[in-house]
Amino acid sequence: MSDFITNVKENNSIVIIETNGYLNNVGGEAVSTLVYEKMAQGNTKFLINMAGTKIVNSIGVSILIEIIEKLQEVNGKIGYYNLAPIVAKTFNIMGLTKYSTVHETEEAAVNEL
Amino acid sequence: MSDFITNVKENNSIVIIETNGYLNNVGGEAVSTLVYEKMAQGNTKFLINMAGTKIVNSIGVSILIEIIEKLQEVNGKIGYYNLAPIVAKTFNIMGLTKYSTVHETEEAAVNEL
Amino acid sequence: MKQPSVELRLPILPNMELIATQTAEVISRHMNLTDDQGAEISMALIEACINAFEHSKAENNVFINFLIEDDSLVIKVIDQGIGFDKTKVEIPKIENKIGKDERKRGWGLQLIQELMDSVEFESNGEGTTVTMKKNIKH
Amino acid sequence: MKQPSVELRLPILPNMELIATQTAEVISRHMNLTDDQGAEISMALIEACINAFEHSKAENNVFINFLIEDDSLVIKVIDQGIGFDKTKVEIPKIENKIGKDERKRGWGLQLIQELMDSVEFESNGEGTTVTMKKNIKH
Ligand SMILES: Nc1ncnc2c1ncn2[C@@H]1O[C@H](COP(=O)(O)OP(=O)(O)O)[C@@H](O)[C@H]1O
Ligand SMILES: Nc1ncnc2c1ncn2[C@@H]1O[C@H](COP(=O)(O)OP(=O)(O)O)[C@@H](O)[C@H]1O
Repeated sequence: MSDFITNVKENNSIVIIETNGYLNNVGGEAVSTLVYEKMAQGNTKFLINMAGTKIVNSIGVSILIEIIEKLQEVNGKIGYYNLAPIVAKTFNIMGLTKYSTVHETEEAAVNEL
Repeated sequence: MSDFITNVKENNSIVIIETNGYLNNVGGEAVSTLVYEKMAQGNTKFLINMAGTKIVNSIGVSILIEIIEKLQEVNGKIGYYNLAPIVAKTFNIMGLTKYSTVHETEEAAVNEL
Repeated sequence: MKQPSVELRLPILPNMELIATQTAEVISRHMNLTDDQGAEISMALIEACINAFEHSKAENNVFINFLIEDDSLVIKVIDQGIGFDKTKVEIPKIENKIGKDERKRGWGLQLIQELMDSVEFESNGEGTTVTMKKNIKH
Repeated sequence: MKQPSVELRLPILPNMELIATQTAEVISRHMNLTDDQGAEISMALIEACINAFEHSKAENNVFINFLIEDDSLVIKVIDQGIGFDKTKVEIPKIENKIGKDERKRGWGLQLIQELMDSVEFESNGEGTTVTMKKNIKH
């Protein structure tokens, strides 16, 4: 596991990825590598717990857009929870919230995805 | 209460002060003001929980030396617990550990002081 | 009295933009900005820095100046690279990216503009200066 | 290739030394230093900065250079103040301070020397440069 990904688990057949630190190109690629591996194994629903990620850059977030695109091909879904306000704001400005979902808590995320 | 002091309580007639952030001149003075007030009320034993203080400067720590000196006049004592390694090292280099005590946990501190 | 300023000179190495954001945070606290304002400034600064690192083709060193004004924080990010024509940069839209061939990148300038109160670009063959300002509500 | 370096120019304002420590932390992580080494560098840097702020009587601006070498991090803290004679500074001892009239301060230079692997002072009527070095064990 990379430094950026601190935990991976499944809940209700949703893959839940916990991150820590700066979502830059390196962090983004750690997430996309993991998601594509899990997709190859048949998973289609993903959640990212971003409580530990207080800071992102647009390169890292654009890798999430790549993931959203790949998931559309298999009718998959991705969502996020525990976002810092600036991360939520960045996702809004970039329009990720039109193609993926932001949730308050893990429980809400698992129910709503 | 100052920003630097986040909690004050008593345990076994020891005044326990919880700090947060940079122990500089401002933080040091917040602690000394509080300790001198409590001494005026008859308290002689003090502990500082420094879990939230990862960074200090020698001006702040020299104010602790002033407190140690004042406490000697009334046979009082001061100790610290939850020190970051660099804070413990600084206390060692400056010799505070010859006149005051470093403890692992609150429980140990209250028993040992 | 002259307004205080902070200057950084950063080498072009991975994650050096974090020096700029950490500096912005210390200055934001000094100026009593809110946490949200501080985070917006940091995010805009990251984008301006990574542009200077990635696109300017400058040999080395990006300069960042913070000017602490009474009613605003002004930040300049300066590179001595190849420059670019801002009017030729398209405004990104996620609808044009998802499921299309378009490159998923291209958000930096947009983010800077949304997160700061004013932004100016000066750019020519000798480099680029991005000047961005956050107003302080008293 | 020239070794990368980071330069800061800081105004003399409360807590601006934290810009230096935050910068040191980003550089320490870049250089894969241990957390302990990073913290020791930060502490030494705080002391050198507050000396420059407090004692140099410089009008404004303290300069800090970080030189990222293969086997060490070299940091220079430069002020353009009144200077001082290091040989006249007494080595502090807590025994001489507690219960005595002696000023409780006077620990900065001692801390810098204990926390860094080597320290040099150049000082004259035009200012002071403290050069401190942390060796990296590979
Ligand atoms: N400092 C700079 N020097 C040269 N070109 C730049 C600079 N900043 C931005 N650009 C140009 O503007 C374009 C858009 O930048 P931006 O919106 O940040 O998105 P991205 O960096 O993802 O391409 C870049 O692709 C680049 O061509
Ligand atoms: N940059 C400087 N410019 C002028 N004088 C200095 C400088 N750094 C240290 N000094 C002198 O050296 C003395 C000892 O410094 P230091 O050990 O850091 O303790 P303190 O700052 O608590 O006095 C100071 O009191 C001051 O007289």
